[in-house]
Amino acid sequence: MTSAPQPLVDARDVNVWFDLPDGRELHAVRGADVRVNSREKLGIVGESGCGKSTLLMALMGLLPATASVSGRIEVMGADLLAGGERAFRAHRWKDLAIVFQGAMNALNPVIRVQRQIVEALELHEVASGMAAVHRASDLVRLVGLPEGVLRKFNHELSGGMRQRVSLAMALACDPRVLLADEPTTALDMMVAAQVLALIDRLTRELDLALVLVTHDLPLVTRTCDRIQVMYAGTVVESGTPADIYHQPQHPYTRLLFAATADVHSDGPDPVTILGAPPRLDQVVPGCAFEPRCPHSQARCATDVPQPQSAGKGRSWACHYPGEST
Amino acid sequence: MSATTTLASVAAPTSQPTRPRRLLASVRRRPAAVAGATILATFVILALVGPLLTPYGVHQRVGEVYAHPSAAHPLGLDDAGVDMLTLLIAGTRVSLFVGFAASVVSVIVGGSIGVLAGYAGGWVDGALMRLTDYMIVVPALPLMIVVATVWGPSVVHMVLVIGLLMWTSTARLLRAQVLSLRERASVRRARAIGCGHWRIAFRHIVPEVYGLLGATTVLTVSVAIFYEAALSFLGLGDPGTVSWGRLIEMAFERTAISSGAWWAIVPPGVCVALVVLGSSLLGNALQDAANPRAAIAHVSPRTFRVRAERGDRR
Amino acid sequence: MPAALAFLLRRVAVAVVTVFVAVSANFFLFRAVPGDAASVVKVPGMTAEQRQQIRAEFGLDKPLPNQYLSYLRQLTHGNLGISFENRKPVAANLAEAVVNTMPMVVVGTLIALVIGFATGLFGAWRRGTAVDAAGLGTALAFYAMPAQWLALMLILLTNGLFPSGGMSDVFLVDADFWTMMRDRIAHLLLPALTFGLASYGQYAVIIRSSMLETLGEDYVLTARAKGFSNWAVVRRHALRNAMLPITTLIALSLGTLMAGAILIETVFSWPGVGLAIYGAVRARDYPMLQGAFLLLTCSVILCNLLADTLYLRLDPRIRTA
Amino acid sequence: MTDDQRELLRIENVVTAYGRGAGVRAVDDVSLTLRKGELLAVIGESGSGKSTLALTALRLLEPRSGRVFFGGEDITHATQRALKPTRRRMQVVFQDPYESLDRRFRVRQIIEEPLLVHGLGANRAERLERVHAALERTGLSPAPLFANRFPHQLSGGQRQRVAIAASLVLEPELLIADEPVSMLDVSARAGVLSLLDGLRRDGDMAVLMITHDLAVAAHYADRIAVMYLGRVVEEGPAHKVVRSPVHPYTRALLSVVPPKDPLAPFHPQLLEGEIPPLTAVPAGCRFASRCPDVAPVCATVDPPLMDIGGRHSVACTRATRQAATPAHQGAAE
Amino acid sequence: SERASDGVLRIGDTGSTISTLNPFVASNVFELAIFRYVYPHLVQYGTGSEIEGDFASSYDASADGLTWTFHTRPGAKWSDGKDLTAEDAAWTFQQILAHKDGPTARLASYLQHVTKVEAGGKDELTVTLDAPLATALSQISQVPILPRQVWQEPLSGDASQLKNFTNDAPLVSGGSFILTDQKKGAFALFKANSNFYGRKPKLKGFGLQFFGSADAMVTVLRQGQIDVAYDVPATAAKTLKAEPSLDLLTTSGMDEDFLIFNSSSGQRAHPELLEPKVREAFHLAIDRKKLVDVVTLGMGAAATSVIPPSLAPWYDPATGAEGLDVASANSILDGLGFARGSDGIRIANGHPMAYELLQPTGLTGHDRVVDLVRADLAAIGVKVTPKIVDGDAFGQLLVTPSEKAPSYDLAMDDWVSKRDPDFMLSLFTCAQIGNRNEGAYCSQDYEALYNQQATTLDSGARRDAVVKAQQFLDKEKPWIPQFANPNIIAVNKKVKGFNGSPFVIDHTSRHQIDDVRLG
Ligand SMILES: Nc1ncnc2c1ncn2[C@@H]1O[C@H](COP(=O)(O)OP(=O)(O)OP(=O)(O)O)[C@@H](O)[C@H]1O
Ligand SMILES: Nc1ncnc2c1ncn2[C@@H]1O[C@H](COP(=O)(O)OP(=O)(O)OP(=O)(O)O)[C@@H](O)[C@H]1O
Ligand SMILES: [Mg+2]
Ligand SMILES: [Mg+2]
Repeated sequence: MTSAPQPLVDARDVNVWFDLPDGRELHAVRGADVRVNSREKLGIVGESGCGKSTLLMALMGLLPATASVSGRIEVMGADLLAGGERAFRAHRWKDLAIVFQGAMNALNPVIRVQRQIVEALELHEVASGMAAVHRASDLVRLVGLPEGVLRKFNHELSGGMRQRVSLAMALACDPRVLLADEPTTALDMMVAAQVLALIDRLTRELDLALVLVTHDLPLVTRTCDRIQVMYAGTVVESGTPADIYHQPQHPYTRLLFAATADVHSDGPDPVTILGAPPRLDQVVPGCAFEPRCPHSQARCATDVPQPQSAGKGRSWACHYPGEST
Repeated sequence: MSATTTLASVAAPTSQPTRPRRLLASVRRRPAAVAGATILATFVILALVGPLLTPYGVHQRVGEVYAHPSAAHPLGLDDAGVDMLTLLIAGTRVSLFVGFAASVVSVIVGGSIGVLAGYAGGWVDGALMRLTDYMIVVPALPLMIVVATVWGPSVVHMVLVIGLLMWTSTARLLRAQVLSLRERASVRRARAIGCGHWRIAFRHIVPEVYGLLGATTVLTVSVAIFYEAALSFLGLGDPGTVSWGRLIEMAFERTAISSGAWWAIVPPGVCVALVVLGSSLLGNALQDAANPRAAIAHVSPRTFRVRAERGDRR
Repeated sequence: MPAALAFLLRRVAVAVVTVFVAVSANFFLFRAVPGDAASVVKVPGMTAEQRQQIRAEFGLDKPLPNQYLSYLRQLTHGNLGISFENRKPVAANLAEAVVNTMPMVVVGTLIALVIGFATGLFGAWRRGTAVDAAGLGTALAFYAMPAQWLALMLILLTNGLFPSGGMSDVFLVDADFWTMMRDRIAHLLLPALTFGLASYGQYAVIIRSSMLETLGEDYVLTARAKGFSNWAVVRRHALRNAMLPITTLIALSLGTLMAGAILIETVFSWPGVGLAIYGAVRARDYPMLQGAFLLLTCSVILCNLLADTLYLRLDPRIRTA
Repeated sequence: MTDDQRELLRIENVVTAYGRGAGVRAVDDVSLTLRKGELLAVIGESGSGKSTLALTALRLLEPRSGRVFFGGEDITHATQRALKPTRRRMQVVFQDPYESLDRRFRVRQIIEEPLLVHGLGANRAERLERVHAALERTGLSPAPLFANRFPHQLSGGQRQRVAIAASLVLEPELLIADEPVSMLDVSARAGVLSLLDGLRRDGDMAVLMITHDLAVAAHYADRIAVMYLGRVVEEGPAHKVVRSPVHPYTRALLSVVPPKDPLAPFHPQLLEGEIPPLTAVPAGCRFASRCPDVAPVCATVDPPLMDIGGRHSVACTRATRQAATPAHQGAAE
Repeated sequence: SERASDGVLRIGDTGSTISTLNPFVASNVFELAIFRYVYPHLVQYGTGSEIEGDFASSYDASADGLTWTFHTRPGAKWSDGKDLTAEDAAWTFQQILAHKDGPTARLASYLQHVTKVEAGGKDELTVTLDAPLATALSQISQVPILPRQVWQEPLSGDASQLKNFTNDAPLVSGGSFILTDQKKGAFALFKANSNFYGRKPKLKGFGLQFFGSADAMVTVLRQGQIDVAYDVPATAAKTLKAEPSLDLLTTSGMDEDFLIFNSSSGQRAHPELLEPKVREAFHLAIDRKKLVDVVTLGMGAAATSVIPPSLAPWYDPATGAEGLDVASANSILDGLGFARGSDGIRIANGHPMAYELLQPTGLTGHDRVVDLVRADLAAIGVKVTPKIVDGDAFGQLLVTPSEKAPSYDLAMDDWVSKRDPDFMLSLFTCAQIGNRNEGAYCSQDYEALYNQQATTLDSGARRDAVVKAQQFLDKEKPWIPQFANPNIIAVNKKVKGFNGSPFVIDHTSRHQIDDVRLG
C-alpha cells in the first residue's frame, strides 16, 4: 500500500500564451497548478475569460497551433508535455475524457449518435462490432436516455439530451478523470440540475475523478470536494468549499460570494466588483486584482503575490490574506 | 456616491480603435489584402498618369507589323505596327473604368434590391427573390451578348450591360445580412424607441452593411473586368476604344499566335489576371474583415509549441 | 419521411416557378429586341409583301398574347421552333451542340475537381504554410485569368503540338476506331484543359475555406479529444461536412461554366452550345437563342434541384426538422 | 390612490403566436397586471414564452387575441404610428449588451437618438444635458468621459448601463428588461440590478424583468410570475412565491437552486422528463407530464389561474381545490 | 496513312460557314459555292470575266437579244443514275418563276426579265426575256438546275414547305462533285462525280474546313494538314511568306471600302453634303496610300472608282485618279465660304461641319480606317464622330425605304463586286433605294447611263457605257471609294494549277477546283 497516492493529473506552473494576429502575445494562463487525485472532485471557478477553458485544453493537449505552453503536465505519472501530441493522444478519452463548454455542437451534425460513440470504443479497442453497439446502448441508458437516441442526429436532440449524450460519449472508454467545461451554462435551471446530479452520481458510481469548470459559485461549492478560484490566468485561492466560503483568504473570493444573491435567505444586497479584469495581452506588474481590490496597498501594484500553501490543498496568493472591511 | 467615481477611474480597460480603423488594421494585417490593394493602386495610378508614360499614339504606326520588343518599344508592336505598351496603358483606362463603373452599377442595383427585400419582407421580398432566382439561373454571358448586340457597342452600354446583369450575388448577400440585422437587438431597440422605417433602415441597418458593400464592390470589379474582356473578345467591345479585352481579341483575330507575337497576347491577359487577382484578394479580405468568422482550426499538422521559459511567477 | 418530402416539394415548387418565369422572360425578352425575323432573314430585293409573308411564316403577325400562348403550347410538345438561320428544328440544333459540348465540359470539370480538391484540401490541411500559400496563389491566379486568354496561352505554349481547332480532323474519314479516338482525344485536350484550369481555382478556394470552417467546429475538437489522429479526424468528421457547400457550388457554377464555354469554344472553334449561342446572336436567330436560353436556364434549375436532393442525402438536418 | 389609478400595464388573456394560421402559441392566454413603481419578475424555463410576452407588451408583436392596456389605454391593435407617444412611456433593455447597442454610434448618440425620434430637447445643448443627466443617473460618471466612447470601449456592465440610460432619457413609466444581466459576469450583475431597483424606487418607474435567475428575482422583485409552456402558472408577491410556493413547478424550481453556504441543507427535487414542445401541448394540465404530485384529474382539466388570497394566484387543480375566484377577476382587493 | 486525303484537296477558310444546303434560303459564299459544284448550271464564268458553256455546251441569242437558246449536253445523268436533261433545267426555271413572289424569291431575282422558259426536247432550252439584257448570261449563270426527283415534293402546291426543306447531305448531284458529308459551321467534304457530264476533275475529292480563327487555320496550314488557306489575314502574310512549302498568292481583291454620303432628298440637316464640290474636297483630303499601308499592310490597293481595279476589263484607271491634295481640298471649302470657326471646324450653312459617321461592327480593321479618315478630314476642318452600330441595324439605317429619309450623315461600308460591273453600278439606281442603295442616291441622268450599259449587248460598246457611268459617279461622288482589300491565299506548293486570281471561290465558276491537281 502506498502512503501518498499518486495524483491522476498533476500539472504545475502551467503557462499558456496565444499568438495574436498583430504579433503580440496573450498570456492566458499564468502559472496555474492543477492536481486531481483519484475520485477527487475539483471545481474551477472564475469570471469569463480568466483562462479556465484554456487550462483544460492544455491538460488535454488540444490547444491550437497559435498557442505555446510551458510548465509540466503529468497524467498518471507520464510527462505529456515532453512526449508531445503522441503522448497526449495515448491518454485522451481513455484516461482523460472531456465534456466541452457549449456542448450544443460537440456532436457531428451528419453522423448518428451511435456511430460517434462506437467510433471511440473501436479506436481505443474497448469494444467493437455488436459489442460496441451494446455498450453504446448501455451508456445512453446510463445517462438516463432512451436507446432510441442512438439512431438520432444532433439536431434531433434537445439541449439536455445533447449534454447527456456528450456525457455518455465521454464515459465510453471508462476514463479515470472526467473534465467538464461549464456543462450546464447553456441549459435551463431544471435541466442543468438534472445534468449536474447525473454527473455527480456517475462520478461516484464509476469512481471517476472530476474537474468541473464553471462560473456558478453556489453550484460548484455544492458539487466539488475542492475549489480553485481563478483570476486573470492565475489560481488565486484553493481549498475545500467550506474553507472558501467560511474563511476566504483572497478578497476576490470573498467578493465573488458577496456578489451572489441567495434565494433561500434574505442576505444583504449583492455587491458589485468594480472595474473589469485586466487585459491578458499586457504584462501585469503586480497583483492582477490590485486595480479592483478594495484593500490594495502600495506593494500590491508592484509585487506579484506568490501562492502560500496551508497544506491539504489549501492555498492562496495574496499579500494581505484574510483582510476585510 | 463613491462607487461611481471609482467606476470611472477603472472604467474602459478595453480601449480598442474605432471600427473603420479596425477594419483597415485588419486588412493591413493580411498580406493577401495588402498585395491586392497594391496591385489595384498600381493600375489606378497607371491609368491616371499612363498617357504621360509613352510618346506614341494608339493609332500611330511606328514600325514593322509584330516587330519584336526592343529598347524603344519594350512590349513590341502589334498587328498594325502600333506600340503595344501604349495600347496596354490606354487599355488600362478603359478596362478599369468599365470594371469600376459596372461594379458600382451592380452594387447599387443589387444593394437596393437586397436591402429592400430584406427589410420589407413579405411579398416584396418574395417577388424580388423570384426575380433574383431567375437572374441567377439565366446564363449571364449569353444574356449580356444579346443585350450588347442589340444596344450596340459602346463603353457606356458595356458598363450598363455588365452592371445590370451581375447584381444577384450582391442582392442575396445583402438580403441575408439585412434579415439578420433586422432581428438584431439594436434594431429591435430602435423599434421599441419608436424609430420610423426610414430611420431604422438608413441609420441602423444600411450603415451596418457598408463594409460588406465595399467588399462586394471590390469583388465585383473582378467579375466586371472579366466580362469586359469576354464581351470585347467576342467582338462586342467599342471598336473606337482600346481595352485589354479588345487587345486580346485583336491578337486572336489577327494571327498573333501563328506569327509568334507573344508580346501582343501575353501582356493584356496578364493585366486582366492581375487586376482580377488584386480585387479578389482585397475584396475577400474586406469581406472577411466586415464579416469575421472564427479563424480557428482544431486540426492542423502543426501543434502548439512547448516553451522552456517559466511564467512570471516564482 | 415527411419533412424531407416537404423540403423537396418546396424546392420543386420554387423550381417550377422559376422555370415558368424563365420561359416567360425568354419569350418577352426576345420580342422586346428591336427588329424581328423579317428584318433578319436576308432575302435580297425583299418586297414588303415578302417581308409580311415571312412574318406570317413565323407567326410574328399575330397579337403578342396569342404568340405567347402558342409558344407555350408548342413548348409543352417539346417544340422549340424552327431556326431562322438553317430552318432546322431548334431542338435538333441544340441537341447536336449539347452533345458536342458535353465531352469538353465534363472532362474539363473533372480536371477542375481533381486539381481543385487536391489544392483545397491540402491547403486547408497545411494552412498558413508556404505550400498552402503557393497552392492558393496558383489557384487564384488561374481563377483570375480570362478563359479565352488562357486558351490562347496554352496554344502558344504547346506550339502546335496539339490541334487547336474543331473537334476532329475533318479529313479523317473511314479511319479505324483507334485512330479516330486518338484524333478526338488530341482535339479535346487543349479545350478541356483550358476549361479545367480556368475553373479549378474557384473550387480550390471554396473547398479550402469550407474545410477550414469545418475544422474550426466543436465536433472536430471532440473528435480530437477522443484520441483520433489528425488525418482520421479529417477523414471521418470534416470531409463530409465540408462537402456540403461544394455540392451547391458545383450545381450553381453550371451557369458560369457557360461563360467559360462560350469563350473557349470560340477560341477552339468547338461547335458546342457556346458557339451555337454566339452564332445565333450574330445571325439574330431568335428561335435558336430562345431555345438555348431555355435549355441553359432549365438545366441550371435542374442542377440546383439535383444539388438539393443530394443535400438531402448528405445533410440529415434537412431531412428531419 | 386606488388600485386602478396605480395600474400601468394590464395584459388580458393574451395569445401570441408565431407563424401562419394558428401558428405556435408561444404565449397562450396570459393575464398580468403591473402597477406603477412595481418590479415584476417573470421567470420560467427557456421557451416558456417570456420574451414573447415582453415583446407583446411592448407591442413589437401583435397578439392574436386578448388585450393589452397601457396607462388605461387599449393598445392591442394600435398602429405603430399611433403607438409612438406610448413608446416614449415604455422602454426596453435587452439581454445582450453587445448586440443591443449599435456599434457605430457613440454613447452620446445612442442616448440622444430617442430624444431625436420623439422631438425632445429644444437644441443640441439641451439634449446633451439630458444625455449627461441620464449617464449620471446610471452611474456612468463623470458623464462626459463616457459620452464620447463607442460601446466596444466599455465593459459589459457599462454597456448595459448605457442601454438603461438610453431608456431613461425618455423618462418612461415602464421599463421592460429581458434578462438584463444573464450575459454579465457575477461581478457586474449586482451593479446593474441595484441600478434598476433604485430607479424604480425613487423614480416611480415600473419594471418588468425577465430572468432565469431565481435568486435575482427573489431578491429584487416585488412580484414574481412563473411561466410554463406559454402560461403563467403562479403569480404573487415575491416573498410569498419564494418562501411558500404553491405550484409544484415553482416548488421544484426553487428546490434546485443551491444555497450559497455549502453547508446549508440542500435537497433538490428534480423533475423528470422535458418540457413538451409547443406544437404538442398536452390536453389537461400542461405540467401534468412532469408533475411529482399529479392526480388523475390533471390529465383532463386545464386549470385556470386562480387567486388563493393575498394577490397570490396559482394554476393548479390541487392547490386551488378550495376554489378561489379566477385571478384576473379577483385582482381588485 | 489512314487519312483519306490522298488526291483530296483540303481547303481552309475562316469566317464564312455553311448553315444550309437549301439554295432557296442560302446566301453566303460557301453555300453558293457548294451548289456550283454539286448542281449543273447552264453557263458559268471562265477564269476571267468571260462566260463559257457548262451544262449548255453552246448557246445563242436572237438578234433582238430577247430569246436565248441553250443546247445542253446529251446523255448526262444525275448521281443517282436518273437522266439529266434540258427538261430538268426548264422545270427548275419554271418552278422558280412560278413562286417568284414567295419562297423562290432569292433565285427569282436572277430571272427578273425572264418571261418564259421552255424545253425544246431533251437537249434544248429556250429562255425568253422582256428586254435585251447585257447581263442575261451572267444572271442565268447563277441559277442551279435542281434534280426534279428531290425537289418535286417541296415545290409542290404553293411551295410553302420549301423554306423548311433542309436538303441534307449526301445530295443528289449533277455537277463535278458529290457532297458526301457536311456539318454546319465545320466542314464540307466532296468526292468526284463519276457521272459528271463535263470534263472530269483531276481531284479525287476536295474538302472545305472552316476555322474559328485565322490563327488555327494558319497553324494547320503550316503543319501541312490543309493544302490551301483562303482569307489569310494580312498580318499572317509575313510569316507564311517565310514558309518554304507555301506559295502566297496576293492580289488586290474585289472588296472595296467606301465613305458613303447620305444623298437622300430627305437629308436636310447638312445640305452642304449634297454638294459635289464638298465631296470632292473630302475625296482629295483622304490619304488612300496610308489606308492601304496601315489597314492592309500595303497589300491592298487604293480605290478610285466603284469598279475595283481588279475587274480589269471594266475598270477605268482614269476615273478619280487625282491623289491626296489637302491644299486643294481646303481651298475648295474656303472657296465655298465655309470658314473655320475658333475650334478649327468649318461652318457651313450656319452649322459646324461636324458629322456623325455610321460604322457597322464586324468589319475587320474598320476602326483603323475610321480613325485615319477622321484625322484626314480634321485636316480640312471637318469633324467626324464615329457611331458604331450592329451590322443588321446598320443595314436597316442605311436602306430605309425612300419615303423615310435615312437620318445619318456619313457612313462607311464595304462592298464586294461581282464579275459583271452591272452589280456595282446597280447600287446607285433609284430602284435600289430601300434595298441596296446605301445613301439613297437617285439621279435621272445616272439612270440613263446605267440602263444603257445594261442593255448594250456588244461588249466594246458596253465597256464605253460602263466607263461613262463610272465617270459620272466620280463626278457626283455619292460614295467615295477608299481602298480595295487584299485577297491573300496561301497554297501548298504540291497543289498544281491553282488559280489565284481575285475571282476567288466566288460561286460563279468551277475552275478553281476543277483544274487543280495534287503533285
Ligand atoms: N485561440 C485563442 N487565441 C487567442 N486568444 C485566446 C484563444 N483562446 C482563448 N483566448 C483568450 O484567452 C483568455 C482565456 O480564455 P478562456 O476561454 O480560457 O477563458 P474562460 O475562463 O474559459 O472563459 P469563459 O468563462 O468565457 O469560457 C481569454 O482572454 C481569451 O480571449
Ligand atoms: N420569431 C419566432 N418565430 C417562431 N417561433 C418563435 C420565434 N421566437 C420565439 N419562438 C418560439 O416561441 C417560444 C417562446 O419563445 P420565447 O423567446 O418567448 O421564450 P423565452 O421564454 O424568452 O425563452 P428564453 O429563455 O430562451 O429566452 C419558443 O418555443 C420559441 O421557439
Ligand atoms: Mg471557457
Ligand atoms: Mg427570451
